[in-house]
Amino acid sequence: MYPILLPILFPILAGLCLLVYRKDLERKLLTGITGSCLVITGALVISVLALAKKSLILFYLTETLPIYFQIDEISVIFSVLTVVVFVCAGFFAFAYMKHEQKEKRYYGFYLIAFGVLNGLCFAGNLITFYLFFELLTLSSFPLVLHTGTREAIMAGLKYLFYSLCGAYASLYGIYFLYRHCDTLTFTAGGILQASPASPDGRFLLLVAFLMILGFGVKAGMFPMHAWLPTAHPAAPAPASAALSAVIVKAGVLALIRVIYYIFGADFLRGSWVQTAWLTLALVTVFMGSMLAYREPVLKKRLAYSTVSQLSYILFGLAVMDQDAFMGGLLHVLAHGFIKGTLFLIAGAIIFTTGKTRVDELHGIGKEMPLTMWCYTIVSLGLIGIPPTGGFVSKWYLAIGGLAGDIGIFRYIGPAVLLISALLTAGYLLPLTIRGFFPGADYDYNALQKREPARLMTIPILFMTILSVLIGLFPNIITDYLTKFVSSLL
Amino acid sequence: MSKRKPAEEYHKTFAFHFFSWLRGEKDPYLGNVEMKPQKEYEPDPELHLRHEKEHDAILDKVYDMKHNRALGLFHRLYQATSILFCLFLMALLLVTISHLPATGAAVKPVNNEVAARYIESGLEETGAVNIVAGMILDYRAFDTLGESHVLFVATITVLIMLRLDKNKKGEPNPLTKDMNPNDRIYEPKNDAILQMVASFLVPIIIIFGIYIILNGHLGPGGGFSGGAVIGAGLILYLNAFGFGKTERFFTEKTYKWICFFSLSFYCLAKSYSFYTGANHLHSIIPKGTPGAILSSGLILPLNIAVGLVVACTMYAFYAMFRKGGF
Amino acid sequence: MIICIILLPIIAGILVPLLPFHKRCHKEIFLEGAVILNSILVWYLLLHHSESTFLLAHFTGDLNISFRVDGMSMVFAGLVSGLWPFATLYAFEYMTKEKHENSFFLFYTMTYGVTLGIAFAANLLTMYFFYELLTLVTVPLVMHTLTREAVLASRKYLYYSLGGAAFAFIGLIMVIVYGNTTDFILGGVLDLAKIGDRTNVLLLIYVMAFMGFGVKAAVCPFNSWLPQAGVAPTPVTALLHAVAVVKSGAFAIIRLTYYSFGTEFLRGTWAQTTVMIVVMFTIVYGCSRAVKETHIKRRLAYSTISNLSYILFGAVIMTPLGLTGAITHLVFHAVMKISSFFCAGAIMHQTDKRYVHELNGLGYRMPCVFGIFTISALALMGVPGLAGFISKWNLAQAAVDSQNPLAYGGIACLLISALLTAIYMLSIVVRAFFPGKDFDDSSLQDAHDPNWKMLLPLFVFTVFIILFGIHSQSIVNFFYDVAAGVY
Amino acid sequence: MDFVCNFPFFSILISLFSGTICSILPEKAAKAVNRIVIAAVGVMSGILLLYLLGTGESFVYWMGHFPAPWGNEIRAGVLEAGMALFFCIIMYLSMAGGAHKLFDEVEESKHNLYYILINLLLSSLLALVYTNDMFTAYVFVEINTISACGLIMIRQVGRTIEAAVRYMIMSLLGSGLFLFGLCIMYDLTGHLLMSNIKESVALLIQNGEYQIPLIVSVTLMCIGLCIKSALFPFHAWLPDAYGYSTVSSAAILSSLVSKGYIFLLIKIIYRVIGFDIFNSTRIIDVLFVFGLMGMIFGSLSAIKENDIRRMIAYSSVAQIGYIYMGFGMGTQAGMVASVFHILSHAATKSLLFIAAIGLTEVSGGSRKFIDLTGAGYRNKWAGVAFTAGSLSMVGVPLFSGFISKLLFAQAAVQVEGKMLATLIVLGISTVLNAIYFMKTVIRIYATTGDTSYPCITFKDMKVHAIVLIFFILLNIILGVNSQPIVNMIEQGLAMFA
Amino acid sequence: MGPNLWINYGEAVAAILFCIGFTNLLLQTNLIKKIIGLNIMDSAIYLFLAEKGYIAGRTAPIVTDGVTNVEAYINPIPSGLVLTGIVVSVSVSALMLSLTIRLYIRYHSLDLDEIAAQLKKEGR
Repeated sequence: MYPILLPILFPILAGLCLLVYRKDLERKLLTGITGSCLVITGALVISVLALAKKSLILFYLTETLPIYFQIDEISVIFSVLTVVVFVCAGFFAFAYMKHEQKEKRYYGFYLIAFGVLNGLCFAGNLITFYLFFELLTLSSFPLVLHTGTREAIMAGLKYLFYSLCGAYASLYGIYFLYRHCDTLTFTAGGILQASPASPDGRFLLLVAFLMILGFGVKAGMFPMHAWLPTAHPAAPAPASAALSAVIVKAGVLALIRVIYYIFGADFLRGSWVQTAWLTLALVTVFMGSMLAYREPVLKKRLAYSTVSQLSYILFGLAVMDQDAFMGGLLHVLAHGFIKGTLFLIAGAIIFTTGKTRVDELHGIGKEMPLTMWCYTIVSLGLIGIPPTGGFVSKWYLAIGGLAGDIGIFRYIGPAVLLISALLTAGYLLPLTIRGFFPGADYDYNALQKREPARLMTIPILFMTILSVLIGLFPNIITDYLTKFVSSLL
Repeated sequence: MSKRKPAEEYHKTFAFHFFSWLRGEKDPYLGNVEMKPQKEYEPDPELHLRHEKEHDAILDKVYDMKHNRALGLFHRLYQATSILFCLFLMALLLVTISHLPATGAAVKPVNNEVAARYIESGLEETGAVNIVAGMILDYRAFDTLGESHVLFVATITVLIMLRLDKNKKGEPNPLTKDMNPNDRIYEPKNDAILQMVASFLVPIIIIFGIYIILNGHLGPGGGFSGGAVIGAGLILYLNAFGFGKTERFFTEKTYKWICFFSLSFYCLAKSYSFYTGANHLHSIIPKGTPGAILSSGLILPLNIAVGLVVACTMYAFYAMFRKGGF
Repeated sequence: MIICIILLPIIAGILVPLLPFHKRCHKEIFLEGAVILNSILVWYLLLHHSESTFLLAHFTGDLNISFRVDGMSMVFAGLVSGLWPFATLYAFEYMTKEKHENSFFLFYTMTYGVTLGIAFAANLLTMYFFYELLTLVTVPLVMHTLTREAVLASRKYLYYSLGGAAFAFIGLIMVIVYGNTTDFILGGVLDLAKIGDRTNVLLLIYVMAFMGFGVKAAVCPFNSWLPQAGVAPTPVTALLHAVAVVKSGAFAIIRLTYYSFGTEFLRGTWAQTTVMIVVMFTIVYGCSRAVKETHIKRRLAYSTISNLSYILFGAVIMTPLGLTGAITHLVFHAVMKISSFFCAGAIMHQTDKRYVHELNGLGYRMPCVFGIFTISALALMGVPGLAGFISKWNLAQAAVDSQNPLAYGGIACLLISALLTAIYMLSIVVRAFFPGKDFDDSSLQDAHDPNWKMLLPLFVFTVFIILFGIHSQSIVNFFYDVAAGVY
Repeated sequence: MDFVCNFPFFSILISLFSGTICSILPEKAAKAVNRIVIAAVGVMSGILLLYLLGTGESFVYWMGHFPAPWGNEIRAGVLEAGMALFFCIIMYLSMAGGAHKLFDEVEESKHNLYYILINLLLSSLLALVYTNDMFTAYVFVEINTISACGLIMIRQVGRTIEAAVRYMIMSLLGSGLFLFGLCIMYDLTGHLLMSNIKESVALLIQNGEYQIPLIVSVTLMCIGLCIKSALFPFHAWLPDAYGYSTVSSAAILSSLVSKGYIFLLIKIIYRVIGFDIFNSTRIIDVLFVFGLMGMIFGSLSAIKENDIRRMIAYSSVAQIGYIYMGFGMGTQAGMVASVFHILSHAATKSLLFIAAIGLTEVSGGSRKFIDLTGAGYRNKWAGVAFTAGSLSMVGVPLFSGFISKLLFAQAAVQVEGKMLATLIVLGISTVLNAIYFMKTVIRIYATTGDTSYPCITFKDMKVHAIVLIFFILLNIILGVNSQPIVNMIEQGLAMFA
Repeated sequence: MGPNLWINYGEAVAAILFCIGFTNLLLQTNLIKKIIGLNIMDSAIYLFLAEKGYIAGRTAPIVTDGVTNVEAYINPIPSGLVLTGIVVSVSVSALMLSLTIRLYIRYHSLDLDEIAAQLKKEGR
């Protein structure tokens, strides 16, 4: 009767059952159950997306606060990304998690997070969105601290508290928005009635900034980015992949929802908030790249990269221009697939070799050629070399940045993006170089093929292909999006 | 990010902390979130005891008069303020006095109808020639009743303080142990000159006292003064002849009964007169002829009673001070 | 009727040591019966109350002891009477490990009556009277274990409470002198004609009285008694120091602010600013102390301090909405905090562990308790869908609505506190469920969930936490009516 | 004139006379006489009170055959009779409650002397209450002082003697000042009877004559009585005197003797100087300030004390501060509050002293707090009584202390300039009271602790326990049924005018 | 200063004496000296009262020759007060002396401070 709830509730309930069930399951059974759950959920999501009736009021929290779901284009993009990454990473995990304890707990929370993410994508008003945003934090932090080492637990807590901090900052905004809007339902173009010049409006600008900061935490924006580089290396690789590819995107989704669906771009355009946001985004872009460039540990390097790349998206959002927004959305997908792949590859490397630092990985390309080829391809994508997805999204971002009505940032923005792309090359390609060209002193006799298990390579391969496909056929997506982007801006 | 500094020093710099935060390695607040076990609060049972002992020690120190300089200083300060206060009081009193009615003037508030009536009709209303005696024993007799009881209660307190009683088992009072043995020579020396003069003077003194008492309503004198004179005579006798002699006619019992009867008489007599006065009844006590010995109603008996009490009391005071008993 | 309700628990309490109970279960049945009976009576009264005031006795002048049922008392009495039977049930099981049961139940049951007395008090004097009485009957409970720590705690409790009452007393005097009556009338009883130009003095006195009653509600400079009082047996800490006693402090402040001084008089004055700053500070202070505290019950006590100030924050906004928010949090927090306290008590009762760092891995051994604890923790944090979110929402809406810039800051305090709540509550949960890689749980073999007497209250409270979180409209509407003076 | 009107005179006389009689009686008979006299006086005062409430008018009684300006007079109104009744009740209970301790602490052969002192003290108190003559008042003040000194020192240990000396010195300073003030007053007015002095004073004020001496005289009398009643800076003698004397003495001293002086001061204020004239001087401000300071410093000293009896004694200093604060307000309401506090404090303080003795007895005779740990379990009645007394002192409703606090606060609100100071100090003082009394209460219930001390049951100390119950009842009556008493006080003060 | 200071020299002396006595009673630590101070103080008051009663050129209030005219005698009331006062003072002195004796027997000192110090030592 409420089909829209199915992709949300099914994985959550499945995950809860896994958690509550006290006895240990046999590993095969466990992975079988989890895998089928993942697939079923994916199917459910797709079928729900195809549904005719796309909104549902579940019940009312208070008199005027409904729990409300609706599906629009943004939901589609994000839920597709979610499904792909979660299913891939999930299958990858079946191989990867062999060497971890308490798999059942991992899968349980993984499923819950999946469901919650679906809920987040389908959320139709700010309260529902906030509900799932909190739940997302709560269900994903066990993934981070799963390994149970002290660093992992600390990282998990750090993730938790940073996220909650952000969530509460935005809750502050929600309180005020509720008073100044009739409803909190997401409506393209915004629902705020106040003008930015009025006293209320000026305060609302402050509120908007707070919310940007708050949701920006999830998206790893500058002042509150520090949880990302801590959480990623500590989490198991599939969890990192999901985290970096999808969960941090929840922050992006949140910002899109709040800025474009509640405040409305017009409200913020040209205000100090936009300037500040742009500044922060660009600072983060540059800083993330620099830090990644200096970082020897592979997963941490990727984490910094995530910080940087996410702010590409935020930059695109902050420009408030159609092209830039489009670029941002494309980058959501491209970065999602690419970064997911990269983390999975890093996981595969750690799983097979046990090495974490880049400088230890001499000749890895000889040992795991398929994996490293994938690595090289997606790296190029992230750098923005055509014909990969990264190129298209960065193109749009740059175009938008240059065209946008953003004063001096019109020049600074693209410049920073370019420099950062250069740095991206600088931190991603050395592994390729080292891996394939280990140098003269590499002992070829000791070389042995160590290609990881199929459960690992297939998801990697799948996502690599996807990332390339986006670059090859961006029109499908842009066509799909153009109309509704113009309705937003 | 300066590499010029050695690592340890660099670790202390702000830059290091900033960059380590930037890298997400360290967090100023969250680093402490994971609880370290705190020290369990263990109430020390001895602690309180010790505190109280320390408290006592401090008190000891405080009350160590000779060595406590702060206390000495306080003392001096206290004295200085007291002297200032007294000087202030003196000045205040002098100013006050300078505003009081002039001494010796005939017209001033004091010389009002009250004094006038005492003088003008005192003789006929009380029958006493001595207006003062009439006043204190008739007009304002209640004061005098109280006054004699002041004396009585003072004797009682002196008795409490100084009387050395044996306890039930007949052991001497533990307080005697405190006494310096030399103080216990109660008996005076047999001083011939003293005895001689005393045997000559004591009767005269006592007779003089009796005279004063009996003439209280006629001239200067009265129960208190006469009693004091008799008491002086008794004390002289005691000093000359010692406790042994006086005990033959004056013991505690004597004292007790004399006091009892005198005071009872005083009380009852005055009660009668108060009662009749207040209820506007006629007092049956005759006033007599003014100027005669047997006159002025109750004044003479009262004077006698008071005189007895005072004489005994005076003697009792002396005996108590001297020996702690009769 | 009201008298009967107030006296019944007191008499039942006194009977406990006097009646010869052969078996423990007889005593349990007797007490539980008395408490449930009383609760039923209370609810009956609440549903069939009349407007009239019941006069018990005259003091000097026109001061009297009298009782009445109005909106606020319905809320408070309903809350207390709803929780008490469960808490008593819990106490039976908990007290099996403690000594001097009789004296415990004597005072514990008496407290019920006294708390109801506060709830039903019709005027300030009556409330003050029961307020002092409450202090007195609860001191033996704090002192119950008779350890040195308990003695110190109860001493502090007494000093603070009585001292606070002394200042509240001054407020009482002001109302007597400058008010038309001491009865509680929504909107205040002060007579502006009598006040004349003494507004500032009156405001000062209000602040003093606020702080005086605030002692029970653990407002900042006077809050240190509450964590210390955590030495008492858990039923006491849970019911009294999370609900009955501290809430009666908040209740008294609401009475003082809304029903005696009147919000018209106070709103927008420096007094409001002062108390609001104090309350905001307490909100943050309590939480940050809770974060640093490692003793579970003390940590919860600090959390209570902070949460009580939520209530007060709602109260000092001084609008009907604010009062609604305050009442909502008063009720919801009671359920949430009593639930988390009972969990802590269950942990202590079952394992004798009382520090956070000892809880590693217990979540798997006592899944029910820790599951419920997690839910109450999430509720306290204000996760949507649970009770805490609703009350915070109401408070924040009231603050936003009041157009008072300071209140905006107050919302920020609420959220900072929510974050800190997350830190101190979730770190317990994380420890319990994620003990770390090398954790050896062989030492926990004996630990297991407690029996039904302890679990039943927990489950009931959890149901209510979720119920309030999901469907709060009707009850919040009722609170709104109370705040608007409908009842 | 009704026969009842003789009762004030009778009560003074029989108590005075019984003192004389006791001097020849053996101990037991003296005790019986003492009790009978107190009871009889109490009954008479009660009847008188009823009579006066019936007539609603005070009366004067000639002591002798001469009317007002010439002869002595006593005067009885509602307040006087009520006070006398109350004094008798307290005295009877204190005597009964402390009787058993008397045997331990006083030499056996001096017991009858003790009863003499008590009788004379009673008579002097009655005389102070009833007197209408300033000089009579002075004489009986002296009796009061001396017998109080006797009560202190009858337990002949070093401390009590020293305390008695200090008490005497301060008292004598007080009497000296009082007498000097009295002499100046006499010089200005030419009268010694209160009503006549009042007329003259009114006349003097009207004519503007002798203003300075008048004020100085009033000041001296006030200071004298303040010193005697141990107002704050003059309280140095008090803790030792109350702390070490035998318990009946301490109870009587704290609750009655100082109250006698205070009552005399009230009489002087109303009957000699006139309430309005007194209030127009600055003396009330001084009294007010000293009262407030007494409230604070007395309590602070009590907090520091670790001896239960001395703590209670210091608390008296604070409570006397309350009373003077009430005077200092300069309003009728303040005065009513003060008078009520005299009653309430008397009832409470004697209760505390008697209860404290019950507690120390079961703690090996030690009065240190550390030994009193758990004493409340060993002697239940004393523990309960002490708790009740403490609660009353702290001002918990139901007990008398609450009402007096209420009255004080209500009175304070009517005085513009002094309101805030009063209220704040009242609050602080309550906090301080709470600190030291509750510390003690918690202490006596702290642990079951050291069982080496014996437990005492009701049977062992019947009289003591019954006395304590009566005291608690008295406190509760004052606390619950205060309205008639307050009315009575108001009526009595109205009769003074 | 009022007009009558020099006329009232007797009273002035009494006041000065009173203060001397007062100071002695307050400040002397020696008990005997204290008692002497007390007596000085009392005597000052008697002097004061005597001065009050005096009227220039009149005789003592003892009726001589049946003359009961106000003009003849001084005011009798102060004399009566003095009489009472003396008795009180005697009683008090006796009491104080007895206390002094008792203290001296016990502590062999007349210095109140020293006694206090000994007491504190003994008490604690």
